[in-house]
Amino acid sequence: MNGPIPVGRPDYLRDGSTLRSWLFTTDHKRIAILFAIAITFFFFVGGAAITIVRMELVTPAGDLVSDDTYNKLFTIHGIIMVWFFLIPSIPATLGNFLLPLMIGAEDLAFPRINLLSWYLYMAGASFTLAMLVLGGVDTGWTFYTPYSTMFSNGAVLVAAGGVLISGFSSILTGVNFIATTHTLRTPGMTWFRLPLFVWAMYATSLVMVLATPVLAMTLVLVMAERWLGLPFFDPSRGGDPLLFQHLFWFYSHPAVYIMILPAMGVVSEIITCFARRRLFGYSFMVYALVAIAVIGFFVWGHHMFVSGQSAYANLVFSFLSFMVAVPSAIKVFNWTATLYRGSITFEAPMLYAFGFLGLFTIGGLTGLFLATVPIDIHVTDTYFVVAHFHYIMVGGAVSAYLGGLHYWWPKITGKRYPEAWARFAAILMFFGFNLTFFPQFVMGYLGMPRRYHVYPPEFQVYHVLSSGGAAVLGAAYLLPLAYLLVSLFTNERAGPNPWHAKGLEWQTTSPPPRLNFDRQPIVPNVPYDYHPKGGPVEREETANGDAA
Amino acid sequence: MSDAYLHPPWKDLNRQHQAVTFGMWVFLASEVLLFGGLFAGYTIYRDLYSRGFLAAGHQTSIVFGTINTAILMTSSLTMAVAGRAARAALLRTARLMLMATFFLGVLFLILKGFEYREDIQKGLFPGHGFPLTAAGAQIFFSFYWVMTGIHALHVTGGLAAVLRLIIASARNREWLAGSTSEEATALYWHLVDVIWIILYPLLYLAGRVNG
Amino acid sequence: MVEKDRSRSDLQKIWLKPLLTWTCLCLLLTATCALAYVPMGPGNLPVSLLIAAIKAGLVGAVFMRLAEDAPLNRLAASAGPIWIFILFVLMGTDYFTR
Amino acid sequence: MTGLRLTLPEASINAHLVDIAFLVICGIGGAILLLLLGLLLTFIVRYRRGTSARRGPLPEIWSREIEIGWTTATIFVAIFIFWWFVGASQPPPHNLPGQLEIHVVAKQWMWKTQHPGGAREIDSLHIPVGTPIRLVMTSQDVIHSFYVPAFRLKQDVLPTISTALEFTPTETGSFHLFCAEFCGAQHSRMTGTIVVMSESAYARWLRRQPHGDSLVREGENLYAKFGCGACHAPDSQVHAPKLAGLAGHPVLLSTGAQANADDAYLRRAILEPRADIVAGFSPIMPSYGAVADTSDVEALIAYIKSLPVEGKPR
Ligand code: HEA
Ligand code: HEA
Ligand code: HEC
Ligand code: CUA
Ligand SMILES: [Cu+2]
Repeated sequence: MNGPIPVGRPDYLRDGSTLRSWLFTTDHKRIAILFAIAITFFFFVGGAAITIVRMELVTPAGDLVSDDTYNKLFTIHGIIMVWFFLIPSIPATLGNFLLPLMIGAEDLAFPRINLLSWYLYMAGASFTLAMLVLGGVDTGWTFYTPYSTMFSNGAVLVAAGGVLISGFSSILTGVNFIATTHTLRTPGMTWFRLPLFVWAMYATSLVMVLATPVLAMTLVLVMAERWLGLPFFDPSRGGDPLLFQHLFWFYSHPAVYIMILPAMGVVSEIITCFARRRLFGYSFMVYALVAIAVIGFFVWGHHMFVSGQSAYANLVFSFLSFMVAVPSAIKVFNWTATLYRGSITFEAPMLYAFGFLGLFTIGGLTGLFLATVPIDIHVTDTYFVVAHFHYIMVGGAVSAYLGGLHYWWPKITGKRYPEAWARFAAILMFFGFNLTFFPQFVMGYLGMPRRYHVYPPEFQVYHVLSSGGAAVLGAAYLLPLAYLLVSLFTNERAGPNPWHAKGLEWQTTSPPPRLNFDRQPIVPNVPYDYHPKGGPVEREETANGDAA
Repeated sequence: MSDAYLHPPWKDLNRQHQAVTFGMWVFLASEVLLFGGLFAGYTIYRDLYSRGFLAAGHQTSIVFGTINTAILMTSSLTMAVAGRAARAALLRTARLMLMATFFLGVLFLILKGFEYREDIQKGLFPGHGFPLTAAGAQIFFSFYWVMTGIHALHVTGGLAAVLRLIIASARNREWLAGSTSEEATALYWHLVDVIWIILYPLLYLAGRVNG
Repeated sequence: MVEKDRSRSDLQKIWLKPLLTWTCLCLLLTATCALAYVPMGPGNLPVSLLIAAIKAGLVGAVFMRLAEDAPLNRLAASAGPIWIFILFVLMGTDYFTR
Repeated sequence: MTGLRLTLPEASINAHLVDIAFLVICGIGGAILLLLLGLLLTFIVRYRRGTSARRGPLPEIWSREIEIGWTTATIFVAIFIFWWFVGASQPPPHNLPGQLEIHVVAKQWMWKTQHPGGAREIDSLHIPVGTPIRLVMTSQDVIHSFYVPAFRLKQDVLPTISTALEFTPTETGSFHLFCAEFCGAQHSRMTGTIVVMSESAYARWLRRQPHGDSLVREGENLYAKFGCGACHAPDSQVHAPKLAGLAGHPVLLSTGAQANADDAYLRRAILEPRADIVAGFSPIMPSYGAVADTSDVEALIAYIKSLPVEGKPR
């Protein structure tokens, strides 16, 4: 659709096949693939850890693993899933791959720093693997002091070191994305023509750059206290028991938006494409993204309602938490309104996007319960919280990641994935997910504390349901792994634009060449310029018209 | 000739220059927040243990601290002049000033090393046998070590970047005039100076009055 | 020696402003060091911090050329302090009302 | 207690308030969720590819109005929920008459409780129904959290800082006590039972307890054991401040600052005497951090607080 491919021009996948050409590449697309391989590996490591946890929890007694092992398992699960899977997931893979394509650039602003990001991530990852070999760590992903600094017997230093290093990977990715978005937009790609995915990456990067260093320093202090014996947090030497929590959550609440903003970007792309509709309220969607990123910094104290924080601070943080929900609400309403008068089809990416909508909304609304101080006092540190964040992070963010992966799979690999299998997996995932995590809301409200290796028998029914769901969910995650890998070896070529979608990334070949575009892409004057009536024939026409 | 400075994916030197300085500024924002956590902790404890902090602050070496502040400020001056000279194509001055910067940075680290030795001789590393008993004194010195330690790491990083400029400009005299690395390095170096300027009153000026 | 041929104004251009700034910085350093020995009770800390802020501002405005820089860079430069301010204010809501 | 649990007893005044708040928010959230899902389904069915529903662009102004409409509506709902729960959840009453003050010390991995009369328990707590209770809690090691689901109450228990929990039980029975903050290997076994009894049963139970020294008496013994009187007794040769009548009163420090002799101050005075030096005295008092454990210090404090102000006995 965009003129013939120059003869003998390889796509980025064939542009060199030595290991060296991969490990020393500065091509953002190849770095994205490197990241994708690494995070997929870690997703399954984190999943394997929690698989054992869910098996243990089938019975109230602690009969499968010892208490210490149990604690290490959920800690490893949390650390890996948060820092080595979900935070880099969409930004470092889809973001890395698509950001330059979507703005019509040849690469990110600092390609070598991009490669450095990957090496930093891998260095952090090796620390994490070393931590596993050294016997794991049992502090919870939150590293609360003084337990982590003075009491734990786990490999806290190595674990914290790994997280610290991977943090610098995030920071550099963030800097790179921000600079790229500001300086490498192709002529005509004005700020308000950017796809929402780019905006989401931009907002995410802001949070990465401004929040991550605080975590880094906090971990340095934890390590200094544990290793060198410098008193920073240790109450027995005058430390304030809550200081660590303030510093940790100053990062970790914004970090949850690092995890969800990219997902919101992906979903905006998918919904517009499969509803064949312009995005409803584009500018509001943009403002909402930036508002979430900024207001997200004001609410961290809602993790500390029972910590001994002052009652006044509780009220302030509670109020601000309600405020941060408003831009999220705007987004949910706009996605729904985008469907209005659309021409909707139900390919797998769209199914994932619907899943995201429902599950994110439930997760977000339960966030409002938690933001309500008296309710949180009851349900904090129970499975209610566990359910809340899995609804958003697994039901929301992971669904969006998988949706995005399917949506851009043809672009990334040049191959089509098996649609029927993909739809089946998406639906299976939705059911498995709800079966796993809905019972956790109920048992959480009934008082089942989290991080419990043994528990009173009256909660067993819920735990059994949840473990059953986890098995379904695990199977549903193995499916895409299998069929996507298989699809790599089929000969079903995807063509440049299998979805007849509108972003610039679809104006180049699949897979794209090393420098992304054979000829300057043409920027339409509005993003998501789908024909108002939808329908495949008209789409083909407008596309040709554009190219001419 | 300006192509020599262009790195992919850039096609225009001006644009590349803009991106590099802007990127560096964004990175510096991140660096500032790295120290932000330390400042916050320091503030909380200083409020809680004001007496201990003053007593401990009295023990740091005002002489080393002040001389080092002056040195770092002067290195900032030489760095700033280097940049201006490079842009005015006064390449010899630029190189000389870079070397001066490097020299001052190394001097800073050497003095810091002597100061550390003195601190350790005085037993000022928190732990058993710490000489000060006032509550919070050990916490003050924990901050002292981590703040100055992390800052020294930054100085070392900055020195490496300056050294790189010196070497590259030795190979090719013209290089400094159009390179974008010079400006990025300078920004980083100045930030290291700014951080020290803030650390100075926190660590060295506390408790000078009644000790 | 290319530089000898340059007009003096060129040399002035590169030296004058930085040198002036450096002089101010040195004066401020002397001042803050001296003031630290003047008993002001709780006043010592704010005074020294104010001077530090002025010094940091000078380095930023002149050495880092923020005064003449693109607004975008100035915005990026202000992000750090602004976010530290957020950290302080909201931590304060807890610490100063406990 | 096996099998399926569907409801949780409401065993305190607070529990009822929390349940109401929960239901109200469930109602609001559920309504929003249903509205959204309803719209979603309607659109999916009506506008799936191939239906003859009307399509075509929407007028720009239209969407602006809608946007502003639902943004304000959301802000309004959010503020309403906030305002409502702030109003509905009164702060727990302070120092009610007849309030029972019980000391709780948490350590890896047990709960130690002590009644005003001196009776001590481990991993359980007996309390009379209908009586306002105040728990004063500290930890000897890491952070724990005192959680009684039936009361819908939870409070972290911190080392060195004491936190309090106030409630009035309204139902008799046995209820779970959980540690809700991760505290190490046996976090999940750091559980106990709260037994709420009728007042008479509680009195009977209390009488049956071994004659545990009361906190004050225990403090008195420790005071003698540690030799505090050597310096602090009114007739001592050592120049040390009098402790009678000290608690709750302002103290002038050598820095010129003023401190209030609350529990935290007294605790610091015993554990880190050099943190605050009383004006006119020299810092000769040794630290007792190494010999007195958390409950000893609590006892000493209780004893100091019980000392009568000179001239007017309490
Ligand atoms: C991606 C991750 C993610 C996201 C996006 C969120 C989003 C939110 N979270 Fe969540 N949260 C976590 C991950 C996340 N959280 C994690 C990991 C923890 C536990 C950490 C730990 O302790 O281990 C946690 C814990 C947590 C707590 C502390 C619980 C506790 O430990 O006691 C609180 C309390 O306020 C909270 C609140 C919120 C709120 C208000 C939002 C809001 O942003 C949600 C906004 C969205 C909506 C509200 C839905 C859409 C809106 C509508 C459909 C319109 C209707 C809305 C209104 C009327 C306002 N979260
Ligand atoms: C991105 C984040 C993320 C993701 C994707 C997940 C995914 C899942 N999580 Fe996790 N979870 C967290 C983040 C996440 N979690 C965090 C932050 C915590 C808090 C930790 C803490 O308290 O410190 C937590 C805690 C947590 C708990 C609470 C533990 C406790 O408090 O005691 C539970 C319990 O059910 C749980 C369950 C699950 C399940 C069933 C999945 C499923 O979605 C996983 C499905 C995937 C699989 C099942 C893998 C499939 C692969 C295989 C089956 C292959 C197995 C291979 C071998 C065995 C060789 N999680
Ligand atoms: C060696 C003498 C000595 C002994 C023994 C001693 N104290 Fe003290 N104590 C002092 C002196 C002197 C001060 C005043 C200076 C200061 O604040 O440290 C003081 C101050 C105090 C204060 C603060 C009083 C105020 O007016 O603010 C308390 C409370 C206290 N001691 C309790 C104890 C207790 C309890 C013990 C025993 C466990 C004890 N002391 C043992 C000498 C002693
Ligand atoms: Cu004690 Cu958990
Ligand atoms: Cu949060």
